[in-house]
Amino acid sequence: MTGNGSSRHDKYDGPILECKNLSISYFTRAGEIPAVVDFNLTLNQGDSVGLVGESGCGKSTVAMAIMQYLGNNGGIVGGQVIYKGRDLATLSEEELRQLRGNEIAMVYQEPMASLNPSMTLGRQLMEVPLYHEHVSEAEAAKRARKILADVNLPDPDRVMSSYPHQISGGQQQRVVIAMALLSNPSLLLLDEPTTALDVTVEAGIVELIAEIAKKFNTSMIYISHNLGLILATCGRVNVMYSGVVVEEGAVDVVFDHMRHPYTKGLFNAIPLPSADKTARPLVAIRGQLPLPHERPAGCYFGPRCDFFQAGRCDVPAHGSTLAMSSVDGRPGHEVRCARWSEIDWDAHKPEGVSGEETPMGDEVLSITNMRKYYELHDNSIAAMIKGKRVRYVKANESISFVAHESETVAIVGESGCGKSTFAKVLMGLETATDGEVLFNGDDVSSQSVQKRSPKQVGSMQMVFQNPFDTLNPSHSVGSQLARVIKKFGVETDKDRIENRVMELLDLVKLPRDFARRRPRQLSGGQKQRVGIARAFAGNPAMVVADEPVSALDVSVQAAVTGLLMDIQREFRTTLLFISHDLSLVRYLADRVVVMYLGSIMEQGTTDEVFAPPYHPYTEALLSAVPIADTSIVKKRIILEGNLPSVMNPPKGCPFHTRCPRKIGHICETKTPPFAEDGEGHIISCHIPMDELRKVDPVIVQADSKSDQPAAE
Amino acid sequence: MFKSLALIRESIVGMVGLALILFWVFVAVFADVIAPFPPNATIMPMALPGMEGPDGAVFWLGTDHIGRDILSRIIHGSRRVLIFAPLATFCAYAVGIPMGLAAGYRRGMTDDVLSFIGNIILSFPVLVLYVIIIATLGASAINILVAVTFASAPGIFRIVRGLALDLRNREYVFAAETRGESPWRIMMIEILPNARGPLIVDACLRLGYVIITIGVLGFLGLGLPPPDPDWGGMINETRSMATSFPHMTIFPVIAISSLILGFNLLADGLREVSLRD
Amino acid sequence: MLVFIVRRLGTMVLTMVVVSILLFLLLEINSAGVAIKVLGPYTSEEQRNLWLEANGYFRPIYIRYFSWLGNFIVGDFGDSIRFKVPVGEILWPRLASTGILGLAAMAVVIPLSLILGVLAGMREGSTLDRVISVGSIVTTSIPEFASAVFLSTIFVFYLDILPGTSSMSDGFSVVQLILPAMVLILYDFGYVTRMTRASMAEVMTTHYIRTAVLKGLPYKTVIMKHALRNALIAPFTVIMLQINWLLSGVIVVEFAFAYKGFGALLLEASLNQDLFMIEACAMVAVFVAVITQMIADIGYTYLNPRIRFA
Amino acid sequence: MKKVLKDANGKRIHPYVPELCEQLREGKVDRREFLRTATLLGVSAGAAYGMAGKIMGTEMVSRPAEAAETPKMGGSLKVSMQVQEMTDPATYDWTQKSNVARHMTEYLTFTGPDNITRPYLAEGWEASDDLKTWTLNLRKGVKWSNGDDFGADDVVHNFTRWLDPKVGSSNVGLFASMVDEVDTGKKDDKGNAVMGKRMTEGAVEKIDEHTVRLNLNSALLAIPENLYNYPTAIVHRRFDEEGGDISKNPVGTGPYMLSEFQVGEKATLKRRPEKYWGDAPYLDEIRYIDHGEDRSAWLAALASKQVDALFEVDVTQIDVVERLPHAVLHQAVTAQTGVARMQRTQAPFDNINLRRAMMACMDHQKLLDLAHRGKGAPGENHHVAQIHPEYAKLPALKQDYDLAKKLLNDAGYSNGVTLSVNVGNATGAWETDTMQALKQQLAPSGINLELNKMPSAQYWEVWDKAPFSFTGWTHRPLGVMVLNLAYRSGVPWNESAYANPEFDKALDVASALLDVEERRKAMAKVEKILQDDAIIAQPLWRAIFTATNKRVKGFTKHPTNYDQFNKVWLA
Repeated sequence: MTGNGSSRHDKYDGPILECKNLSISYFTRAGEIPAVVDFNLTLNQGDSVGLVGESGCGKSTVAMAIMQYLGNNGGIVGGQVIYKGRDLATLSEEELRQLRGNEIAMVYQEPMASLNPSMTLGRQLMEVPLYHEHVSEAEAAKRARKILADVNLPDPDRVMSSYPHQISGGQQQRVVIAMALLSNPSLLLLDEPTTALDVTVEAGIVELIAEIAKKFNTSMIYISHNLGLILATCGRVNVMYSGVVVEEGAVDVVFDHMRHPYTKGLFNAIPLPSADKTARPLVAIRGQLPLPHERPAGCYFGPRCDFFQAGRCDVPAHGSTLAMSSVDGRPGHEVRCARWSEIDWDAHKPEGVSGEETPMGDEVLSITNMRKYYELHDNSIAAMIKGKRVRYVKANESISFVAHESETVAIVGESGCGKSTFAKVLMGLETATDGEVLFNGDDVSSQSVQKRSPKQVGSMQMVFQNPFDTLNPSHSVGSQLARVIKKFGVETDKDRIENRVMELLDLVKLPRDFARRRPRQLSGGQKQRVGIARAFAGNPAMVVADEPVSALDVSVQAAVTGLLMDIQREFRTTLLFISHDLSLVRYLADRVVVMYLGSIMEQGTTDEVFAPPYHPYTEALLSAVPIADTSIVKKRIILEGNLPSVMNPPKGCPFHTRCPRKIGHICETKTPPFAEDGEGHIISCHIPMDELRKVDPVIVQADSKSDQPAAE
Repeated sequence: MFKSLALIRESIVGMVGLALILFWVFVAVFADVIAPFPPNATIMPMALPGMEGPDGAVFWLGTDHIGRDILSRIIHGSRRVLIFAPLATFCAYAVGIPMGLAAGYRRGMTDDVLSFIGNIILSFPVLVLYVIIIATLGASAINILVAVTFASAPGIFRIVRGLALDLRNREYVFAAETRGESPWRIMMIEILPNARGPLIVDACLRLGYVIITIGVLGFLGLGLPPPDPDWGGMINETRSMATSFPHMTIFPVIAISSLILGFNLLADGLREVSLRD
Repeated sequence: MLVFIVRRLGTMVLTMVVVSILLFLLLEINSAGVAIKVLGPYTSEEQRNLWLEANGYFRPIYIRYFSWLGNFIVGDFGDSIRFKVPVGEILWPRLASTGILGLAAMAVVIPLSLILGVLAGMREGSTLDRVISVGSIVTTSIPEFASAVFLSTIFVFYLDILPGTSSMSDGFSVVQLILPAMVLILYDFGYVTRMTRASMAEVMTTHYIRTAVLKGLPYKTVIMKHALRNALIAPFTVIMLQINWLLSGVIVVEFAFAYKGFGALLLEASLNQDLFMIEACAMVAVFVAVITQMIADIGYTYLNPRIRFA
Repeated sequence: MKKVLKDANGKRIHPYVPELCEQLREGKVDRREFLRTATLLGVSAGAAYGMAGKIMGTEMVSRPAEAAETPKMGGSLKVSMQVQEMTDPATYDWTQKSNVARHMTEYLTFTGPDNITRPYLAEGWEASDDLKTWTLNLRKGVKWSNGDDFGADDVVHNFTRWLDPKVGSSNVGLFASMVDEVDTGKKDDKGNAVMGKRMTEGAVEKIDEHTVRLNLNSALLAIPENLYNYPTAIVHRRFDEEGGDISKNPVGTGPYMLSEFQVGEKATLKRRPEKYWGDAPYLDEIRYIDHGEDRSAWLAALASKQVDALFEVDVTQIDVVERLPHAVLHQAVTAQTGVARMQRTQAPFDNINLRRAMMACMDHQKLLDLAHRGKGAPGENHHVAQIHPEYAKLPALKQDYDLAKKLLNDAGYSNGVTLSVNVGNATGAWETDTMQALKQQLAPSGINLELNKMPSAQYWEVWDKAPFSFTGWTHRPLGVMVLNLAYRSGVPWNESAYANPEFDKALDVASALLDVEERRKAMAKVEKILQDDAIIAQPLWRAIFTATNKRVKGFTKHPTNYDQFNKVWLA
């Protein structure tokens, strides 16, 4: 890692990277589409800058422009990218090649896709020194092995000879990071490096990146949509909106004293620990992100801004938009707003989607010892010889909990925890292997959906995760809603069905003429609203929402979440909210069920679960969630190892392979008991409850900070 | 479907293909009006292109060995090919789509059995299959239809199965399942319409192959029964004279190649625009 | 891997058995028809019955099937009706001839179409790409029978530089191979080219190619080491399956150029109702197809580590 | 008591011969007919040519053409023709098979391209007056290729095996008058006795080592012609004992011997080194090369000089041949034809008005011009060709659509009718072309002819069962031969299921008449009955073609596509 690599760093002491008035456009059949406008950035040695913004704001484009890799139809139309004093646009292809991967390296969003599937990882790593420093094969292999150890990958030799698909997603991302670090670059670009990963894995990667920054003194640009991650990794932040930076500055300054209404809006929309669904509800940003060629003149955020003033905000002052202006007294804090100095943030109390707390009603759902095993037929010869052709996959093991009318129960867990199987059993797409699922008093555990009455089916419906997938692109919104109404026997008459469709659209606050639209004419949030309307078409007693907002942008998330809760409140519906996002769960759930590898680890009211005593897994999960609040201090717990396969789960406690608090042999052999801490708060762990109670809370408000993150 | 057809304007290649096809469709529709002679009338053997017939009418592309006007035969032949190829392709789809949907959506035994059957048929080289079918059953129009259906359906089955395997995991399918829709409805209403893009491209390519196949069968003397003009048959009937009277062979060859080219280009254009958006 | 191959072999055997049953039912269920075909239409009922009895056709159908299958497995396909010699004597040399023709065609098609496909797919949308794409569409749009007629008219009758038939009656002759191979190449290369192009173009847009470029690898290395290997997986399968298509094309080409190969044999056997020859040819054709499919599958698995190590 | 006539060599002459001479003198028969009939009755070709010469006052040369050039010895003649299996000459069903064998195994007689049958392995023959007893005098000094002498035993053995049902020879039909129908002692499924054909006791008699007598059950004029029919090549007396496969164990009396044989690919015949009983042939080698079934490929082989001669050239290809600078086209006038025959037993063809309506639409000359490029002769719907000696000219047929419509109306098809005819193209694509031309001629009357084209093998499966088919018939030297084969009640090849006692009687009369003029009169009646019953629409008589390289000399196209290369040489 030393050698000629670091000597390179010493020669130059100006800024590593400067972007000056950078404008990037894509050229399509529809004409020029400006992706990024007037982008400025200065990055000094060892600095780490975050680029944050919602999808389509142009943050990845900036990274690609720095790499001078914009594809056939993209190009820099104005400004410069200057790396160590050299304008990258003037470099030849060969000079660029020598920079790429050597001095400027990049880590990508999807590690699996970023690695060549048909080449061993060792070879892919070795290519970097082989082509940049022309070292021998043996030397290249040596360096590759060393860097793998540096990124905390166990057994580097095995990784070297593996193909990408043979290692887990987290390990893949470590390899990609290792590859980027191999040549000891001066500049590291990280483009959403953890978005595709589970939250506990993400925590490990984030920690690794922070370590690297310290260890190699590498300058970093960290791109993310997640404000919490930026806080955890960066010194400075650029908030982007629709192709422009709207606010920039040191992270804690911007997070604590934001001046741009958009930045403010973002923070109001995310479920920080301080948010509360009744007292301090989330506030959505109204409207939608404008398409690049439909941006308004002046402030691009203008039409969505509560402080918009005609004649001031819609007058272009700098190109087609506004200029950046420095916030007084805070050097380096700049904001692109015409009225930043006039806004009185204390006086501004945005209307959140709130409502009164509704009392819980009767038990709607009661699950006792539900189990779902899948038979797996092993057709291998060995299995045939042994006669063990059928194996069982325990997708759900001893699930027991209840849900009441008007209650929100959250089911939390990472991938493979059995949430989806559980939902399928509830909906009747699978039948339970064992146990009881009482819904409105009827045992539906072995009743497939075909055997349920339309009323039964209609009274338990689902909201799905992926807005692009939730509606059938071939049919109009209206016809899809009408079908549900007809199917559940809510209405039979044609006109009344149509009426009901309109009512549903009203319910989810969509214009009535959306009935005639096709799904592709709708934005993601609008599609999710239709999805919610569809779930509520049969006046359900219970709605299962499977990650309903996780694929949406932050500002839209708040609106959809609010809507869902509103409707729930109105109809006193039971909401089963499946999510991996603990912040959101904390915000809206009444009760929480934490699952891991098909089993329930912990359940209780939200307050119980988020406070000690914790199950060790809950504790790690809480620690892993990035929180965009400078006043929060978290305990750092990084889980080791990979998530075990569901096909081959560990014996005893499913969590023992990764548990930082494992107490010994018993964890590996015996299934832990359900220990109760107060009524309904159940923890499945061998550690005595008294021990668990002694654990400190994971998340604490630092005393030095004000408890209102946005106030000044 | 209409969206991609409208988008075809964006692709030059696709537009050329569409133009070629529309040209032949036009010719086929108005064959009675534009053909100068009845297609089977034996008038004047071996006339060269441009020669005048007995009543002063011109054989623009000449006549064949038994005196039929080549141009009129090509014009009327377009009818046959444009009725037969799409009909045969349609039959193949009518068989392949339900099978593919059932296999891809239901999976399990249904899939195993259908896939096995499909693989067996697919393991026959296509023309071998045709030749055996036609030689065993005889070369009637209906048998060619049966042969094309039989030979093409497994290919369509595979594509539809693949698409259904993918589409069945979409949440709207899941949504339909959770409201207790019948499998049949899910396959036909929820899955099939969303598979149409790739299927339209495939249909264009397949039409090209079917036209070639019908041509090859005609060439091998196993084609549609005479005397109604069939392009492949025309080539077969006259190719022994191609060296002395190239006009008898070259014009049908141009006709069949241009139509196949049309379908291939259209398929390419459709794929191009569908990838773009 | 071994398990995979064994399982594929099992499927193959099962396929062959089902095909054999179908063929047997299709062609031999009517034993009176068999006698007519073997002895000719001019024979008397008495002669046919004598023959049927002598050849065990009065046994129950399943016994007939199993004895037929048994003979088949040991390579006894019966005697050709048309040639009056054991089918194998005709079939194997013909299959070898077709193998030579197919190899000759493939020896050109594979390198040509891979190179053109890679060149086109490497820079999608470039002029070179457009020329190659349109060119390959045009050549695949000209049916083999059409190009056979024209190539022979030009090279045999007008230019008189190539032999008009390829019967190889005086021993193997490369010159006689040119025309039939040319027709096959002309039709087939376009298809493989387009497949390769599509595969290459797709690979070029993948993130790992972006990774390779941004790793600072020379363009040549990106193409040769990263893109090609992945881009050639799909064409490999296509080429193996193309052998199935080739067999179809071979029928036309062998018929048109009097090439003494398997395709012409099969066609003539069908046209002449040479029953046992049809059965043997069909079984061999399916066998070849199934074998190539198996090789394609195994090769695909080998080329694709994602499946190899799954 | 008739006087026994003898010729100059003391050989018995058939009593009809002097009368024949008289008719020639009076101009009632022409030279060709005289030669043909005289040779048929046992007069040697030389003697017959001599008689005719004397009568007509001109010296006749039996071998015309190219006499000016001196033949060259040696060389290899390459012929494009399908090389099919050729195990047993008695079971040959394709001319191609016999062509490979023809220069190796020989026939008792020899019919030249001029349609005249000459002595060959039989030096001469005598027929009894009632045409029921035929005495064959075999040539002496002929040696088999294995060194044995050729003799009566060989001939007797051949007849015996031809007529043995186990051999499966089509000669059983040819020599039906030497066969009895017997009970085989077996029962079929329904319990009826299975009848079989067995050679009549004493039908073949060995008189001495070189004389064989045939004793027929009924009169048969065409015995010598039949003995040159392609499945009647004479094999060695131990043929069956020695394997019964001529391609594996070639033994013959001919000048050439099979040296290489690959079925479906090629066959090579090499000249035998031993002295041949006849004139020594010129060629060292004859090579047959199989170019499949595609005639375009055959021609391509000739064009690129891969072969010197072709089996046959399609009528559509004659222009191509003419364009080839090194090729020459050969034509033969034949009685090859095709008939669109209808089965009177099956509706709607049981309606004679319908059948006649169809005939009324035909313009035979135009059909010939369109479908066969005018090469050949117009048909007359009675299957007797102008080149047959017994041909009687009937009043010309006229196209008459008014009549056709009237007949159709009478038949109950005033609104027209659609008929479907099977076409197998067994003798070439001209069959389809002819039916397409016929379709055009039928259309104005309201008859819509549909063509049901099928592969020839399939066609032969139904050829004698289908109600309406177009069947190609090959050349036969006598008109009565084909009428006896195809139109007599109950004969196996009666594809039209024609059964008319009046016709049978008239045909009996004609078949037993030796007097050409008498026979021609009798034939007029036969032809008329056939024409009036309208069971066959016979569009045309075909000329057939082949092409050779110009260096092939002494070649004449035989009307039955028989290859006769004994006098062929290469320049």
